[in-house]
Amino acid sequence: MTTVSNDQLVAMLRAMMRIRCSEESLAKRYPEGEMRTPTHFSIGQEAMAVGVCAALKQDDVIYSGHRCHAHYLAQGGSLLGMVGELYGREIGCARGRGGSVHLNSPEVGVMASAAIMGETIAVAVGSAMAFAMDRSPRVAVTFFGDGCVEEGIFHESLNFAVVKKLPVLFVCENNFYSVNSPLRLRQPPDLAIHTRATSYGLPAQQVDGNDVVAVYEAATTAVHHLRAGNGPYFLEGLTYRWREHVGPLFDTDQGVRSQRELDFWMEQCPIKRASARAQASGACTELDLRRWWKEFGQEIDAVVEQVRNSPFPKPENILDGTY
Amino acid sequence: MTTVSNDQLVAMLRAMMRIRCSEESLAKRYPEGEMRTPTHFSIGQEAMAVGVCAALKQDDVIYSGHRCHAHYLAQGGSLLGMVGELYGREIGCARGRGGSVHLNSPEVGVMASAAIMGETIAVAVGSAMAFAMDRSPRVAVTFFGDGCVEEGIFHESLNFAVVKKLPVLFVCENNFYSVNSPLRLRQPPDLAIHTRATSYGLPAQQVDGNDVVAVYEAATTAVHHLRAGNGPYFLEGLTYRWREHVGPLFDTDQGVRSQRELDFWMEQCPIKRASARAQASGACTELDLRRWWKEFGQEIDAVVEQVRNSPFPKPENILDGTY
Amino acid sequence: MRRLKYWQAISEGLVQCMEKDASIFIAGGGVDDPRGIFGTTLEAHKRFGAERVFDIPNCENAFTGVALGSAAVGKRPVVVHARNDFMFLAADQLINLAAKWKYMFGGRTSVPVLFRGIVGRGWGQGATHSQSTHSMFAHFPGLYVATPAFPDDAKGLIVTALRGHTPVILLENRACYELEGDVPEEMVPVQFGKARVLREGRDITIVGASLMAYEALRASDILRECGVSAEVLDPRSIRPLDRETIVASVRKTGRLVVADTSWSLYGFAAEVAALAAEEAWDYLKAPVRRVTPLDCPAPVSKVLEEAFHPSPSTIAQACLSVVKAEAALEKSVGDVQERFRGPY
Amino acid sequence: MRRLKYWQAISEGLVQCMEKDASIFIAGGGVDDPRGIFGTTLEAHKRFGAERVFDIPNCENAFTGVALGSAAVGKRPVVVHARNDFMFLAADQLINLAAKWKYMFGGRTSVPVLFRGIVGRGWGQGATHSQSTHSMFAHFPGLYVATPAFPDDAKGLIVTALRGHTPVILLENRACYELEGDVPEEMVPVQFGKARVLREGRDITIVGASLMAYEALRASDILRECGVSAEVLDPRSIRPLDRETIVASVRKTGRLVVADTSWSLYGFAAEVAALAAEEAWDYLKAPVRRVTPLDCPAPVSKVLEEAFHPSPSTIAQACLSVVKAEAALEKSVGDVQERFRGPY
Ligand SMILES: Cc1ncc(C[n+]2csc(CCOP(=O)(O)OP(=O)(O)O)c2C)c(N)n1
Ligand SMILES: Cc1ncc(C[n+]2csc(CCOP(=O)(O)OP(=O)(O)O)c2C)c(N)n1
Ligand SMILES: [Mg+2]
Ligand SMILES: [Mg+2]
Repeated sequence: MTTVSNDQLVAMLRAMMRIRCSEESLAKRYPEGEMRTPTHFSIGQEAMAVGVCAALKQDDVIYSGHRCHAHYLAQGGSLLGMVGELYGREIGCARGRGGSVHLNSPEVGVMASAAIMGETIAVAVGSAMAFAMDRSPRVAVTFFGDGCVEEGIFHESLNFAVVKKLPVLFVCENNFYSVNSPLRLRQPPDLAIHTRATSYGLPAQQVDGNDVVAVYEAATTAVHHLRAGNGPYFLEGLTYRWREHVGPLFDTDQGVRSQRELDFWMEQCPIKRASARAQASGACTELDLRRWWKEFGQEIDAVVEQVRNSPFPKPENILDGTY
Repeated sequence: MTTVSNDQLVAMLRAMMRIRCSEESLAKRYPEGEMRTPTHFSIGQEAMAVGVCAALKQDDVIYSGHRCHAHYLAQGGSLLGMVGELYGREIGCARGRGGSVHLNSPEVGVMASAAIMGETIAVAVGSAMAFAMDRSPRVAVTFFGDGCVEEGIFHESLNFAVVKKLPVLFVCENNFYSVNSPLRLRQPPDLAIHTRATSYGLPAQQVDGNDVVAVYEAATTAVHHLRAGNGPYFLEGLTYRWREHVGPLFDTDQGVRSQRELDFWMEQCPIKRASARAQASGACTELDLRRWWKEFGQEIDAVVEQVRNSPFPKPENILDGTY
Repeated sequence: MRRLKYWQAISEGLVQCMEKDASIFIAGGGVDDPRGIFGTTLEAHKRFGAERVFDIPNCENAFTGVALGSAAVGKRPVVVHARNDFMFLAADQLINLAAKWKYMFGGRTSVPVLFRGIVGRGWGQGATHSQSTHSMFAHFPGLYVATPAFPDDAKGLIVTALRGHTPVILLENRACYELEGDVPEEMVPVQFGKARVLREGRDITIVGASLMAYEALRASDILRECGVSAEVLDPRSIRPLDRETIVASVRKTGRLVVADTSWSLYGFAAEVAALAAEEAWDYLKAPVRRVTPLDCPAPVSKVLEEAFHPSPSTIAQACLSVVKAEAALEKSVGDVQERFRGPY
Repeated sequence: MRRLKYWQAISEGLVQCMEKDASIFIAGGGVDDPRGIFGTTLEAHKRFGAERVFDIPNCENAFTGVALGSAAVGKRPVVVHARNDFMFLAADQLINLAAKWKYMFGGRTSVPVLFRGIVGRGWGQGATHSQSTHSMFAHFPGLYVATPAFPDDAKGLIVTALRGHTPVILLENRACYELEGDVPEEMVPVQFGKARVLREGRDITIVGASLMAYEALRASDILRECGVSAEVLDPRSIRPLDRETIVASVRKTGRLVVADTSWSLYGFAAEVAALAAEEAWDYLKAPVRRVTPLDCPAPVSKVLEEAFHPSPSTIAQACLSVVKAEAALEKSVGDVQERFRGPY
């Protein structure tokens, strides 16, 4: 059934492991108080980022929201730039001005991530419009959460993209929560999110968001559709965030999300599943996995070390970049 | 097939005639330059206003947008208050502060009309929420155009109303234009507006918006649904405005709407159709009709006369009502 | 009198008002969650339940309209924005509808909604989570805009808002949340448009809005040590603005420094300086100075964030430069923020 | 030099820029319709067709984002709002994203979109169709905000905007549309942040923004008849604001009246008055005065509308009260609006 080669699978698995390993390491260090920026970890949701970005080319562009680490890294944003940003250093991808929620790396097509819900949905549509005007094969992707579907801008953006037939892929990471509000109290119950998109007449599909191969395949179909000039495409992936909404801790003791729910989803860990699949198909061994974890552990340690030794921005340059 | 009595039919027919007659008369006088307020005539669209309001009770509330004359009058707003407002007099329903687009008459449930697209969609939902909180049988209605469906607030409002199961009736008067922009260039082609609502899981229905009986029947069904506590309802009526978007003139010479299109719709005149039906069912005679036109003609003439003899607001009271 | 923290005073004000008036409800993202908006809605939720304290979907613009529409038929909503920056999404409903409702509908009806917005300063919250929007909203007639810095004012303004007929925007600075003050147990309303003289002085008037009222008070301590007697005013509401008290003070001291959490240009500091130019121009003994965030978006990195926001030291420094005291200020006073590490 | 009307100058500026730069496009409700935004987009539409001049659905907020996203990958959009009041719906994208983009993304990228908003004064357009939003937007660092009153400035500022790297909000007052002026045929850029001295004078400085620059000039005619020599300044852009030219003039004349189309509180008039308090306090011979719309929403009825807006007469009157000339102004000068009867 699967169309991915072993090489592709390994590449995606390694990408997810690298993201996970980096974020876990940062989460562990977060309480040290040196990363002074509200941080929304992607832990548990890596498959959406990696599966979609694997279907893209280097000159495509992606946009993200507040939970942007995985997207930024999956599309090739530098780990140094990200860690630098979290530590508020000049070496950060936003020179310490933006923080965890404003990761960007235009060199590799990570155009912008923004903390206000829904903003970058419209912005991605705009990049797609530019591509369409230039009759370029480039596509734009926007990653957003289930909570953003409630914002008016989501609908305005869908409508516009459909009317103008733009090459934009809407990727909704449905993790069932908006901060502490469960999805079923915020949207019509029993109506999957992707059906909202259908009413605009664009192809919309729900996918197992913790199965990186399924995500990749759906995204590949979607991107073909976009490049062929058939207009926008909508992808909803079901997934789950493991940590609290913002910050490094677990929150199952808070009375909102149950340990049982978390356990269920940890069982569905995208990395665990991809690892099993890769081992089963002979793409890698248990030993490889252990080696890679170590590799990424060393990488993030080295990067953190480098960042902590790098300078803060200079207060006298505070106005730089305003205009 | 029809459920309306002859009395009801006559009442609705007369209501439409009164609105038409008043507006035609105002349109004729408009070039005199005494009504200094941008005015969006409802001429041609009276059936939606009258059919829906006929299904309401006195303590229900309605909200409208910029094209609000018919709604205001159909729900029982005073003609004097409306004409007074157009002429900028203290006797106007908004004391000359609001103008043609801000008609209101809280005494009869015309809570507000507003010139910014989509605003009152959300506001009506809010009144419905208050009614639901009070376990009151009252309902709220919001009238808006096809253009408002593109605004994010429309979707936010639908979603909220469904999630909270509120007694609000969404009435979209689809006249196929937003100023000079045709619907097909603004929304996904081949997807009727009411299907957009279906994706939120609320009952949605399209109706012949120039057939006042059909509108009344659909509205009656809808209002029953609301009062039974079943949540919101969506009604789309197909209709057409005869005059230019704003102002008293015809605009078929402007290169946007064709004379043929207008002719087609004038043939579908809601008053003509209701008149024919009333005569056919013996509810009224040709002579009655002529008598009524005259009656309403005299009424509006008298009202205009009264208004023109009434005082302007006093400049020294200009701040009144700010707080 | 008991001492309460700012967030406790807000909570108490809400609860007491809700007890007295069944038409009041509280809504907004997270008002019913375990954190209860920094604790301010926890007690109300416990006491009045999900019917009167409820979460909403993410729809800032529509929900503003919803609140107005419920107020139009008799409810008294309290709408909470965990960050006041989200209110830009509701700017149309707030400015084009709420502010104008009473006037443009002829003065017969009003929509008394209380909009709470929290200024999320601290811990690198950055460009879109730590702005102060009060100056922007106060530009538009029809709204009341209040910026309480002290617990009793927060409570008292809430009491007034929930009895009045005007839509109110109440901006709370998160940095004030842990500050304590005397708060009357009863519901003592604080009038809109009445400034509070936090300290009397002779040499210079410092007007500080929101958190800067508190910081101005701390600056006046420093100034006292330098031999400068500062009069410190907190406008409490910036629309209506208590012109009289401000002008009287400036006429008395002949000097004015305005401190604010919103930007200088076209902001609160500009307005107060303008008052001096209009009503106290011939009393001025020195140039007016504004102490505000720098003219850039709020940066994240700690070193930049510190440089960005005004502090007691920068306020005192500005005052010294105005009174031309020779000694440059040696001591730097950290801001109230220093211990904040979340939750955000 | 040819004389062009304001709307013609805008049209010419757009067309010439589009000829030179294929990345420029114009979008907004009605830009391609027979009226072409009071004629300003007709020629561009004729010349460049539907690919580069196109209508959009009603989605102010999303389309602002669309424009930013196209700019991020190399386009130069011109977004038109037939009424600047509609921009409240786009406030989030404008203030939280456009204004902060360059800064919060580290300074490497920018989103140079030109947002045109028209202030729809005249014919009782009322509370939500005749506000001026420039003071509000100019409060926020990261945007440029321009308010041209004259045809050549309108054209020149457009030229600069479409060559620069900054998102620009250009507010055009509809009452200026039929005014004529000399306009260079070439593309002569007008710098942001450079005020224009419309008339030199000795006794008083009048600073007028947008339409009020024109009205201030007419006021100075009246004043001349009364023996008062007024210096008239038009800031042209209010962010950046040319502090130097304003301060120099106030220091010279010792008197200041500020006229504006936006409200007084926390508005342009406050900012300029504040400048005087900061930089010219010891030169002032009289109180500063602001002449602005009254502190209520814009009313509709003609008698109220006339009382609401500043006019040459009210500006002149304010100046006379400041210079303490005894003679009360007899002559009242109608505003430029008088002949307007639509189209709106
Ligand atoms: C317009 C706006 N409203 C509220 C917030 C506060 N907020 C930040 S993240 C968030 C929840 C987002 O939920 P979702 O889109 O599902 O993303 P997730 O956090 O689950 O990844 C909220 C309400 C915001 N940032 N922007
Ligand atoms: C938010 C907003 N954008 C634009 C406008 C300008 N405008 C006034 S009416 C209108 C068209 C409305 O179309 P529709 O909703 O279909 O109502 P109709 O005029 O056809 O009755 C537009 C674009 C506005 N008033 N508000
Ligand atoms: Mg979520
Ligand atoms: Mg329409």
